Amino acid sequence: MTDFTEDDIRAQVRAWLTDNWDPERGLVEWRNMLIESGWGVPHWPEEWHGRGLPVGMAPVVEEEFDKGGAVGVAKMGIRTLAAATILEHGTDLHKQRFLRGILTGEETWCQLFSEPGSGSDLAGAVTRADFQGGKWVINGQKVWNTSAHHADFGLLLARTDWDAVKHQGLSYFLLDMRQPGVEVHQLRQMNGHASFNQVFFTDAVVEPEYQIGGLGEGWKVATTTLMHERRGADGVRRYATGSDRPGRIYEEERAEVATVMAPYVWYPQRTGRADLLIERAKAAGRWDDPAVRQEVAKALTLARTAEWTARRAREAQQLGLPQGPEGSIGKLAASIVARACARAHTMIAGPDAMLTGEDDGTGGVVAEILVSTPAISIAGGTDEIQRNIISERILSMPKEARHDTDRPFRDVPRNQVG
Amino acid sequence: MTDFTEDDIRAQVRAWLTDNWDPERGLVEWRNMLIESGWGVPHWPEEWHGRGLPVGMAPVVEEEFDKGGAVGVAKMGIRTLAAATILEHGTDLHKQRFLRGILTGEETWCQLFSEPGSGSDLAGAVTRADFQGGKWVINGQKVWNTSAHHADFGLLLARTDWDAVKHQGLSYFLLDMRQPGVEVHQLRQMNGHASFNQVFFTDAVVEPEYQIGGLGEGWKVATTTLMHERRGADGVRRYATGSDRPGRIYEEERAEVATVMAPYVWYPQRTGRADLLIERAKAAGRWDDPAVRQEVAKALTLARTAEWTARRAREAQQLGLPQGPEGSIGKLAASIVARACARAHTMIAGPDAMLTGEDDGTGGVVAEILVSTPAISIAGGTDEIQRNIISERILSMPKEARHDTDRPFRDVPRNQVG
Amino acid sequence: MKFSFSEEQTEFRNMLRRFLNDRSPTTEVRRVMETESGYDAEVWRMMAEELGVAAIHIPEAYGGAGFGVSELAIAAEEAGRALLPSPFFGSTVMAATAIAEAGTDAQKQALLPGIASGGTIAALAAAEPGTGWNADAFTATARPDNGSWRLAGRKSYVLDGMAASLVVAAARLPDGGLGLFSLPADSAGLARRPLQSMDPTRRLAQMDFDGAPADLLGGPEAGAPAWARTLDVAAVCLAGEMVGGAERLREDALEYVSMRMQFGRSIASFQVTKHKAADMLLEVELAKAAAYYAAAAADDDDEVDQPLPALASLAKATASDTYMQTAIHAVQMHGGIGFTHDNDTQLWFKRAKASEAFLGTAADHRERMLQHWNA
Amino acid sequence: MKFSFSEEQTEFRNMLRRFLNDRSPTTEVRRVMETESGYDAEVWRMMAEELGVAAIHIPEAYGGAGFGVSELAIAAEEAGRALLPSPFFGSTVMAATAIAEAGTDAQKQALLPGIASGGTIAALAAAEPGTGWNADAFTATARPDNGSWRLAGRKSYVLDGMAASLVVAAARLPDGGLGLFSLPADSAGLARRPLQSMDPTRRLAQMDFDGAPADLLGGPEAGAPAWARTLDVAAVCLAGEMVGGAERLREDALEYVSMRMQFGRSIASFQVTKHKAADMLLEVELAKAAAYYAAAAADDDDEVDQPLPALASLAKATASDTYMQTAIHAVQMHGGIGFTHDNDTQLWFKRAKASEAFLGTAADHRERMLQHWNA
Repeated sequence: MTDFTEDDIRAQVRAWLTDNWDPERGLVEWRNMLIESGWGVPHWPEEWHGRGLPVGMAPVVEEEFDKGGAVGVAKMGIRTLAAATILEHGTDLHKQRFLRGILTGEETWCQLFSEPGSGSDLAGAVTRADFQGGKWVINGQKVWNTSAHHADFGLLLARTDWDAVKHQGLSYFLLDMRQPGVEVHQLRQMNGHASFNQVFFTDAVVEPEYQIGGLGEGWKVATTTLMHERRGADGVRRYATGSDRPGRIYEEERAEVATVMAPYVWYPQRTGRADLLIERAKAAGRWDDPAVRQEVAKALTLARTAEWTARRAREAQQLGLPQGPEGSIGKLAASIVARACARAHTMIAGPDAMLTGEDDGTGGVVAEILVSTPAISIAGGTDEIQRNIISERILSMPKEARHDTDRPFRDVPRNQVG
Repeated sequence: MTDFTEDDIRAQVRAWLTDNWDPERGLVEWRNMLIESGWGVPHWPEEWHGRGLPVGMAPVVEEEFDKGGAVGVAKMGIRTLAAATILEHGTDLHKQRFLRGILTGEETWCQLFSEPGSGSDLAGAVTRADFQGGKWVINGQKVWNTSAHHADFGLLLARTDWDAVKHQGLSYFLLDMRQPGVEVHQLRQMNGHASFNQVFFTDAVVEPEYQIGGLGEGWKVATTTLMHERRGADGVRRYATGSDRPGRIYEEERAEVATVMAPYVWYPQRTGRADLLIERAKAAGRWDDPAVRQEVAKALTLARTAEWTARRAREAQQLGLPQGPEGSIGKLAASIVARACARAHTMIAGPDAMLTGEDDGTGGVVAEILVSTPAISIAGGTDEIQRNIISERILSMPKEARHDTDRPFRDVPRNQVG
Repeated sequence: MKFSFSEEQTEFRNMLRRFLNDRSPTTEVRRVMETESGYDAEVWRMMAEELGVAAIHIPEAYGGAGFGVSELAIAAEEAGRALLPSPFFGSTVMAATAIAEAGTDAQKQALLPGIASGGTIAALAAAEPGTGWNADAFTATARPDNGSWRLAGRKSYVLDGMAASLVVAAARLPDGGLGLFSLPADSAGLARRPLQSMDPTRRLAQMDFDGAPADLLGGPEAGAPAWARTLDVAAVCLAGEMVGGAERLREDALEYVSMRMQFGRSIASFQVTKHKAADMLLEVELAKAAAYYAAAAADDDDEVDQPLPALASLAKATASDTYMQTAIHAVQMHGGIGFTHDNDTQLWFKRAKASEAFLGTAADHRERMLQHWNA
Repeated sequence: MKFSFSEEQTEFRNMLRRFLNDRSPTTEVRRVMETESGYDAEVWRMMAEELGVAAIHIPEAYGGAGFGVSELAIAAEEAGRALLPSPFFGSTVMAATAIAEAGTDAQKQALLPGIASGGTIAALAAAEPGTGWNADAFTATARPDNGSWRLAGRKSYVLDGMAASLVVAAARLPDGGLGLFSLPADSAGLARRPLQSMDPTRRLAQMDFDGAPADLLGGPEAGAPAWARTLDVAAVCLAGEMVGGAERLREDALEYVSMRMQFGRSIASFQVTKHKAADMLLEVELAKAAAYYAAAAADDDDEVDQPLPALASLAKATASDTYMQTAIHAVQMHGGIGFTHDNDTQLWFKRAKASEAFLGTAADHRERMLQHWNA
């Protein structure tokens, strides 16, 4: 199949779409057709719903879909991490059982890695999986699990060996969320949204065949998931809205988008919204205040320089040039941008910074900025973790001495969690 | 002697001064009289030039001296550290040989602790003292030695045992600086002044009787010196000028002051000179610039709050109240004040910030501020060391894990110094 | 000039702290902030009747305790530390000060004892939408009407405005001067509504005056200086409240990192955490020094080298910067959990955020500080 | 809009860096900065004749190489990295740009080839004492005199003003407009003296004009836009120079802490040092992005969403803040040794300090940025 040129592929997609695309089909019906044809995930193997095309062809196919407004397979949310992990490490049973439901969107997923006792230290998980009566019995607690409250399945990292050292005592499971031993609580944030959940396991069960990767190889499998998570971090925002065209399939897709995107609706605000500063300053009558102008200029400067830095990194990547440090500082820069914007917005708002909702003069947007920016320096790796990474990986400075990888995990000092 | 009341003491001092004080005496002649009478250091033991009065009486005596304009014993510079160290740890020989010369001012001292290879880590000294042919033979290099270029004697910390752990292999010596094996180079700073020296030892010699404290007890003795250094840190500025009265003794004292204070002439500048900001802003025509005013207000605020914090600490101490954290943050606060002032001065000076000497519009004062403020966050314990101290001693946070105190010093990784 | 607290002041502080630990722990704050009134009337009654908190600086002649701004600021500091939702700041600190500064003896006799007892809750309606507490920009007007006055205009950010039964309002006199007026909150021609406050522990209201009848406090010359002094006293007390909150945040964050392990070691053992904690201590101590100095100056400006407005604004500016910075650090030190609704850090974070703007931003106050500075 | 350098640009940069490593190491900088002229004439000759540095952006028609501001800024960046003392900035970046922007064809033919060859050193006398580069505040005047002009007034901070044989001066025309003039440096009526510069690697002069005869470059309308463009190009190149210096400081400080041990471990292993190094990297990368973007915009503003003055001022402001902050961190990371005259850090520190003020402070440029910003 790899002998086709890009033009051949485009022609084939167009032909197939001409024959098959119909916006009045049901979403699941259509996606099953995509799966049968292989056009939904053309870079996946032929035996698993794809066409075995090179990865570089997938955007080409997507472009042709976009041109005609054709809907693709379900791509948003944690399901992409599940698919990547299962494709790389799963058994045939896993692939058979899960891939189709992921692509049709009928089954949703969540990630069950972080724990209240660990946080930045994912490998410090203490949720336990004990093999009892021929099954894995899960007890413990996870946290920061986006979409867990409607997920059908979870990607679970749990400790199976307490005598092994930290990273070697973990195993990885595909867990059925719809069972009595699993309890999900939505976790409300200080900005009022609830993007995350806590998940409690009380003798929850995983059949042995739904362990993925070998016993004690959980961390290795998890790095696949995490690598895809990092790569996809930008993707979330790109798929932020469904098409507004008429048609049954679009309606169904919009409903899906609304569900998946719900946790992210405040993400624009947590960036600090540099884009609003000047218009807000003018509206508030503070655009002539030199002290305000200095703060606005500082915030705009940070926002723009961060953007240009990211574009430098992207262009270098596209040109195949060696990746410079500019590619690794975006996350940390985003924190600084957000804080500078929050400062400027506070100064601009003046007394209105005390208000929220309909009363803050912006329909609550500025108030939401002010209580959302603290998240950007924590979520997805704190500023401190970013600085560790930059100094160790980019600047080759010595790693922090470890006190938790040189002994059986049961002897590692750790938090007591209730 | 301790039964006298404060009023008795005052009367005694006044009577003695009435009988003896004469500004036309020579400085050394007068100080020898002070030593004989015990009024020069009334809180020192009677057998060592004092009167054995309680420490609290010393300021009372000093006040009476000040009222009549009477000159006291030599008190400035490193000699006070030498005196304190010798009084506490010295043998009778040490006291006999050195205390009088310290008090008359005829012999000056320097401190020989810091080394190019250690810096903040004083106990990491690698200057060696080897016992050869009945003498201690010194080889190595010291740095940051104020006044070493005119000192007669040095307080030397050197390593005598390389198999002991770090702090236990050091010994302390009273070294004659006027010998062939000692070479002193003045060290010029970025602000053009030369407040410090480097001292090189090549087979310099100390007779065994001039070791102070036991073998391997150098660090213990050094902590006495350091404690007095910390206590006296403010003292330097109080004695910054001699009296401008006429009289032979004042002339001689002024010459002494000029020599001892020479390393400190730029110290006011390194504080950032908050006191000059408003007058400078007015003179430069920038007092109406709102952005300048914000920076000036920030600098003034920091300077004043640091001052009030220090006064809170002093008042609590005077009242015998438990010392709060306000007593430990002054050094770090001074750094922040100085940097804020440097920022404001730069903004005020505008293009004149590029100039120095006669051309900067302030006779070089602002230029000297701008190239002196970096010293305040380094000298006398870097900001980083201050934050370690505050977090560990005041906030009781865990100490940094040590990698240098658990093995023979010869096995501790350290800098190679040429 | 004193740089320490007297034994009596320390005892007063300790008593308040014990009371608030006991009666207004964070669980209570969370319960109360969801109620309509936004404060616990019983706690307020006890604070007023048993601890005398509503009466601290009101002169004894008018039913008060006759203490100074220093004692008032101590109460504010403890209230800020506990995040106490109560009419203390709106009624005692702001409205009572305005009345005490502007009113005639008869007016003070009529109005202050009720406030001092805690039975009357008063609110000061001065700030206006967008322009805030800048008196030069006040546009609400007062016109004489048969020996009395009638007020017109909109006031906003009125602290404890919904809880109040007595309103003190600032309005422009026909000659352009500033008048302070009193009127019952249920007067005809006065409409009020609650504002949606970012900080649910401190309630704000908007008030619309449309010919509401009101009494002029003192004479036409009394308003401007009374307002200036009221703003100073309020700024000093707000500085106290903010340093109280900042210190609490600092202590709680330190306790959290000291308890938590990560990578097999205490989070408090990471050098970056230690240095952040040291910086937080430094900043809070500096802000405290300013707040205490300004409070002492408000009581006795003889030995002070700067006028009260300069010191009050200095204290407000530095305390609000410090409070916000401490809150940002505190959330960060807690990690993800610090961003949740259930973690208490967010409560103080929102108070810090709202306090940045309350009575004017730090930049506003730095400018005001310099305008009054003795160079 | 390009966000990367072409192979040719990278090769040009590498060639310059090799040359400067070889011919202008810090030992040479220290030697040269103590000399009267303040630069090494032989090094400058080689840079001009062999590397074409004096001619980079001068059009080929006038003896130049015809490259753009991007290439000019690359040279500035490498010069800043090496702390090269040379007339490059004063003569090629500033004076040549002014002539190229304002001059008639004949004037450009007469003046630019000499600058491009490196044989003529020119200086731009525009800034005035105290008010600096703000053209609205220029007070020096030009009066017509027999078909020519005579200049009067004081100019200051003239970069390479003592080394120059050719002076370009900005002066106010009788109608209040701005004129740019050229005259030989040894003209009667022009007195100059060296200023004591904080940064001994970059020499400044004061120039007093007292009826000095001068040629008006272009017509009376040419001066204002030419000055504006010159200031933009100079700001862009200064931003380049500053990020070059900041990156060098950052790298040297990192190398220093990586080599040094304290308390039995590498200083680079302390978390606080690591995080400071990460922040320094971040800041320098952001400033570089601004400098590069502004340089690209100076060559081709078609795909840029902001006008050049906004971007040039943004780049100058952020680069000068970053350079100073990096210098402060670099001294601190060296500890006491970083404060000594013998340690090289101080050389860059002084350049950073002087660059904060050169062409206007960061605050001035932030204000200018917003005045030109497309919102």
